[in-house]
Amino acid sequence: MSGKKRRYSRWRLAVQTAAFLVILINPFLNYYWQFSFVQGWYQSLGIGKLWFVSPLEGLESILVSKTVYLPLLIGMLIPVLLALFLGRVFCGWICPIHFLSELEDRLLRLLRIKRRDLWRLPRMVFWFALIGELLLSMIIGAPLFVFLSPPGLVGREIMMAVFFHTLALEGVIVVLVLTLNLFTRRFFCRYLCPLGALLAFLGSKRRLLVVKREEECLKCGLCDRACPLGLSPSQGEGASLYCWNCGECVDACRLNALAFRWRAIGPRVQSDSQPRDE
Amino acid sequence: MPIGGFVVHVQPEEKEELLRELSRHPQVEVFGHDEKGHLIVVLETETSEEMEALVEELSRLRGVINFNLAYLHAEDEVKKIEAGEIKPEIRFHRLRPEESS
Amino acid sequence: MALSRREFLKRTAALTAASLVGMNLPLKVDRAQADADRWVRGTCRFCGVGCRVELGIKDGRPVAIRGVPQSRTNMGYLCMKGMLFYQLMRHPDRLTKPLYRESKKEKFREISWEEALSIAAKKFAESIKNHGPDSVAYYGSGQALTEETYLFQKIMRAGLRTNNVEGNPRLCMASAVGGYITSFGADEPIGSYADIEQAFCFFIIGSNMAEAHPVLFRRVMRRKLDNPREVTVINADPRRSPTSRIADIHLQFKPGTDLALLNAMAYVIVEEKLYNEDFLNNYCTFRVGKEKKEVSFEDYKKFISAYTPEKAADICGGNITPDLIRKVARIFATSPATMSLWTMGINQRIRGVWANNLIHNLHLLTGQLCRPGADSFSLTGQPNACGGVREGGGLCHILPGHRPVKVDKLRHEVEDLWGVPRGRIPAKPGYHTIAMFSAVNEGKIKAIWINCTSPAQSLPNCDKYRKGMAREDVFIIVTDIFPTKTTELANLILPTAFHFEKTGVFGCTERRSQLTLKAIDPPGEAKPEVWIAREWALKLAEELNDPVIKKCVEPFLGLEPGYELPKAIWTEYTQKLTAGRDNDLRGATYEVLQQLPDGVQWPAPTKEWALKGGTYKKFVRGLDPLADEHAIDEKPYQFYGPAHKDHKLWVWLRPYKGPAEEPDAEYPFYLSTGRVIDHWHTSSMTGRIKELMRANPYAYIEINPKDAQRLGIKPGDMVLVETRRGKNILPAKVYEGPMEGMVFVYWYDMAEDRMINRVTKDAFDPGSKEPEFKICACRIKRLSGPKPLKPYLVRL
Amino acid sequence: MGSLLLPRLAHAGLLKSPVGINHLRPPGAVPEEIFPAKCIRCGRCAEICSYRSIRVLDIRYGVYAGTPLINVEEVPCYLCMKCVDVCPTGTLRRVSQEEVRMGLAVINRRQCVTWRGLALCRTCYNVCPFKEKAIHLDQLRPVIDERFCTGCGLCVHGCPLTPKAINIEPVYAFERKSRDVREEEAL
Repeated sequence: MSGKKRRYSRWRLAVQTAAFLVILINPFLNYYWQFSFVQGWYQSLGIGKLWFVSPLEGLESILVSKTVYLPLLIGMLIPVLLALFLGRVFCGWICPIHFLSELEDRLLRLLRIKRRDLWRLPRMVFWFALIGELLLSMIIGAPLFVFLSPPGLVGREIMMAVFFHTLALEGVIVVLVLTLNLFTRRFFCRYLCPLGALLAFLGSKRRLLVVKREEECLKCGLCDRACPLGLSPSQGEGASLYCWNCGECVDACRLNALAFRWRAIGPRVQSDSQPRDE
Repeated sequence: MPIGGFVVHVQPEEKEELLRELSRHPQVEVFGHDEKGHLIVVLETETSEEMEALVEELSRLRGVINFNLAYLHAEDEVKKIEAGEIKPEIRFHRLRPEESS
Repeated sequence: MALSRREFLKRTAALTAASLVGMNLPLKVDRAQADADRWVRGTCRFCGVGCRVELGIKDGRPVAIRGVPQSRTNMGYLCMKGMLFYQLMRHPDRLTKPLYRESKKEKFREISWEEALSIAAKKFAESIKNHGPDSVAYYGSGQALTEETYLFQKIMRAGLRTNNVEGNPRLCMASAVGGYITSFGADEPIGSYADIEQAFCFFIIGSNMAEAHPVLFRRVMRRKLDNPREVTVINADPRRSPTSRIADIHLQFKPGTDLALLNAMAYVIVEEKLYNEDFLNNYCTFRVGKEKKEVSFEDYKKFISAYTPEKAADICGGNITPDLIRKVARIFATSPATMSLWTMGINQRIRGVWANNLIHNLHLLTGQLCRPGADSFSLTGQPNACGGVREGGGLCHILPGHRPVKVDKLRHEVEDLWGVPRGRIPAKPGYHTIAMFSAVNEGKIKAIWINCTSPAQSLPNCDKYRKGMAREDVFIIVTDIFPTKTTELANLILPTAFHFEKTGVFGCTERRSQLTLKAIDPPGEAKPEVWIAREWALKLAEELNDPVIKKCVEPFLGLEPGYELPKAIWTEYTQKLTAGRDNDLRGATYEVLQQLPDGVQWPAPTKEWALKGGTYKKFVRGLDPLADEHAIDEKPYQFYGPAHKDHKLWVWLRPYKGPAEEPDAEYPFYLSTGRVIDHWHTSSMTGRIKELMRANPYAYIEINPKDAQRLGIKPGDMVLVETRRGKNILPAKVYEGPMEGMVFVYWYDMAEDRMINRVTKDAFDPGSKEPEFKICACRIKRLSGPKPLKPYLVRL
Repeated sequence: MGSLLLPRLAHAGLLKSPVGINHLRPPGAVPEEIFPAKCIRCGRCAEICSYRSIRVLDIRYGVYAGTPLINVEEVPCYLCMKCVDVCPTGTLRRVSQEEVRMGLAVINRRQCVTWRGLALCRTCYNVCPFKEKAIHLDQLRPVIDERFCTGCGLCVHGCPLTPKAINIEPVYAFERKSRDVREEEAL
């Protein structure tokens, strides 16, 4: 049974690294070898004829420009389905910000710096961030998140560095987000990320959950401490909207009281649950 | 302060009289003329409205067939354009080949 | 001097207005003028037009070039090459030190001039001692000054006893030389540029003069546009070029079928009795074959009857119809004055001499010659191909003053004039260009001096010849101002002075010799070629222990190389070698040339005549002093050309001959090459002018839209061009230029992948030995979508 | 940064569009009015551009940060048409090469050496991908035909003069939405 320990975090790190390498290596491939099979980063990624578009960016573009473009909807399809079935797995397993934050975590651990979640805000802030951002975008007439989104900025900075040998100023935002981590783990991801909020909203009826088996639990609280989002899996928050299914708590539990489970009863996932403006 | 270069077509037989007439205007300088009845005239005025009025006035002189603007320099405006303060409106029709000489 | 800003604006306004009605105002608004301390006059060194330019110097640095409106050649107009070449004089890539390497695998190291000249002399001497005089060679250029070519060939012929003196004009002008000599008995055009303003029909064939001779083309265009109804422009070219845009009639025929077209035009002229009977009776004979047998007009009629317009239209393809040929022939024959203009499209052909003859034939039949505006006018490619190489003895078969080497009397004349023993110059002509580099391939030539040209890029099928040049047992000396494809294969690189850094004469297309004065010092240790040649000859004399070599340069010893030395060489050449020849330049001394910024057109036997500008039209009594001198009868025209003892012009019976390599199933396209206005030849110079390189960073392949569509080639796609000799990969430009079934590539690009002469064919005209650059068969294939390409220049 | 928070002031000039003379949107771009709204700044056009013509703007351009722009003076557009194929949002519409209207080339006849009669230069004519259509020669002087000019900027890039005698004016960028755009959007 001990072999099972830490399995998810290793897997996750592998996936995150791979996902990060895509956006790290790709500009080099494009720039130096003109190999342009893959383009873009996690705002929109094109792999050959297959396109992915981040749901929030797509939604913003549609709302702000008040036009609909079919390929855009098709590009959003796979990420939306992923969120519908698996919840915020993009955040937990792919997002380069989370990846960098994890690296930061490891570095801090190495330096033996301990920290607590200093600032805690009401969870509701998360939803206001999403609504506020969408409203603001519509008022300004420009999709706000798309040029200030930390996950997108990581990709853009890499591209700028490779293609134009310079960095864009707005990269400071990434640094800011990572700095906030020092005070509260994943402060941005927890409270401010509108993309996370949208994915969480989409994943409200998701199939994949972290479920606690009461009979095995010793209430040791290890899982609660492990959760980067400050949730309490011990209280069953692994099944809440906010959980991004990273599996950290599953790994942390020594008694296998926590586990990923497919939602047993046929979930009422509405097939027509298109992203809506709340 | 606009400066305008004009080609003035005049009836050749009236040319001499016109040249005398034009030399009386302080804002007008005649740079050249030929036997076909072309005068090359440069006008310099305080404002473009004044320039227009002057052209109107001169066009009515005896013997003048027409007054064609060939070159206009509006100094203040150009300075602003150079400084990037205003963007000049583009007049494409000026560049159609059939209108170019 | 300085204008107030207000005054400047008013003048600009007035000038702009005046330009609209074509009025000239005596005003100047030239800001560049105020920026230079002084202006030095000279000739532009890009192309054979011979534009007069002035170089602006400020604080000892070249800062601008401008045209001079009073000029007789260019009327003040320049092209961008000419306008910007001052940038090259202080270019960081300039070669400034002699560079040497024993083996071609090694890196170059800097050496002193003393050492460099010793090595150069030693290698040539060794080669002569071990393998005989014909194991050394000089390969010069139509861009070298006349003084340089003259001195080098004198040292080679009289000093080293070899006729291996060639030059790149073999690649561009040789067929025109052959054509003029066989048809008119004398090299070089009869008329001048001034005929353009008096012509009524321009027959431009095989020339994109809008790109290659832009400033001259402007004169043609002005003539046409000022008299749109009276003047007709006919352009015959397989490719639609900027030249054909002003043409009333564009004859588009399959590459290499021009001989049929020209013969068919002659057929129409004969059939419809459009010929000038008086002119034919008085001045012409008909000739055929190698033995130049004289035949009758009837024989000619019989011969020409095979070339009906119907048959020719069949051969020519394109848009040629029998009616079109008839129409063009009628215009040609009946216009008040017809001027033919042609360049490489005619010359660079397997039968270039014949093609030249056939153009001359049309003029002879119709008598469109010697009158104002009527001329058969070949355009030169290089600034000094006429003056230096054709007149100065820069080809293997001719001595200075249009003297064939073979003729004992003339050869001995030269030997006597030089004061060397008779028999010093061998009777046998040396290797012509292709033979010379074949000999390099075979190892027959052990040491070669390449001056001011880059055969590694400019020879057809150049890979073949580059192999030979890369041989370790061939010692190559290159004199140039920049690294080129050829310096890559050199053992010894000698840095030379550039234009305006030395004094000398260029002779342009219209027999005009113009002097360019030294304005600034060359950078670093670069030296004028005349100095290099003289010093080298002295070392050779020591090495070979041969006082005759020293004798060759004796008149020039100790002279200052910036002005005195070229002057002494020019004086010897003109006063001694051109005396009594058809290119008599005795009147065109340095003093006269300095007095006349537009130079002198030969024949100019006396100073008085030269001061009038020389001869505008050859062979016409009253206009040409030699026509009076050599007159044999009372007729107004006297064709005293040295090659025709009968004082007649010869109409040649030349059959149709297609190109050496025609497209077939395997290689279905015609490949043709040419120049773009912004680059000069191998772009070793123009490539270093950032403005020009930015405009044309790399060569591309022009494809007809129909072919492109068929092959799925889109603009910018990378295209593989393949011939039997090699392949190139070039970006595509799809446009209505080349006709269907033909592709066109510019040859200036130095990048290995885009160097089109790696695939062109090295078949050559048996008469003129000029290779057929213009036509070969190729196939093309789309390789990939657009790729960003980098401009490439050879650097050290 | 302050300007970021000012809603809808783009048209009042506070949020100035980066599009200007020789600074153009890539081929097929929707009008500048909705460009920043539609573009999701994914950078795929910039990554696929093998000529590096497309630059990505940074935050100094306010709400235009992250949008693609071509400065034709530096690197012109070679009309390879790859970028329009990868745009996920339709901000760059899929147009064919000859339908591209990035702007319109305008020759400054007072600057051009050929028009001033100082020299014969026809670089702009030679480098034009639609040579003889978009730029033709009238008495050896270049003349633009607005019907065919794509505004790719090869002429500007090639122009040997400083300042340039030929420039691209982004005339189409500020047009109201044309009918065909609406049609396409209605989809």
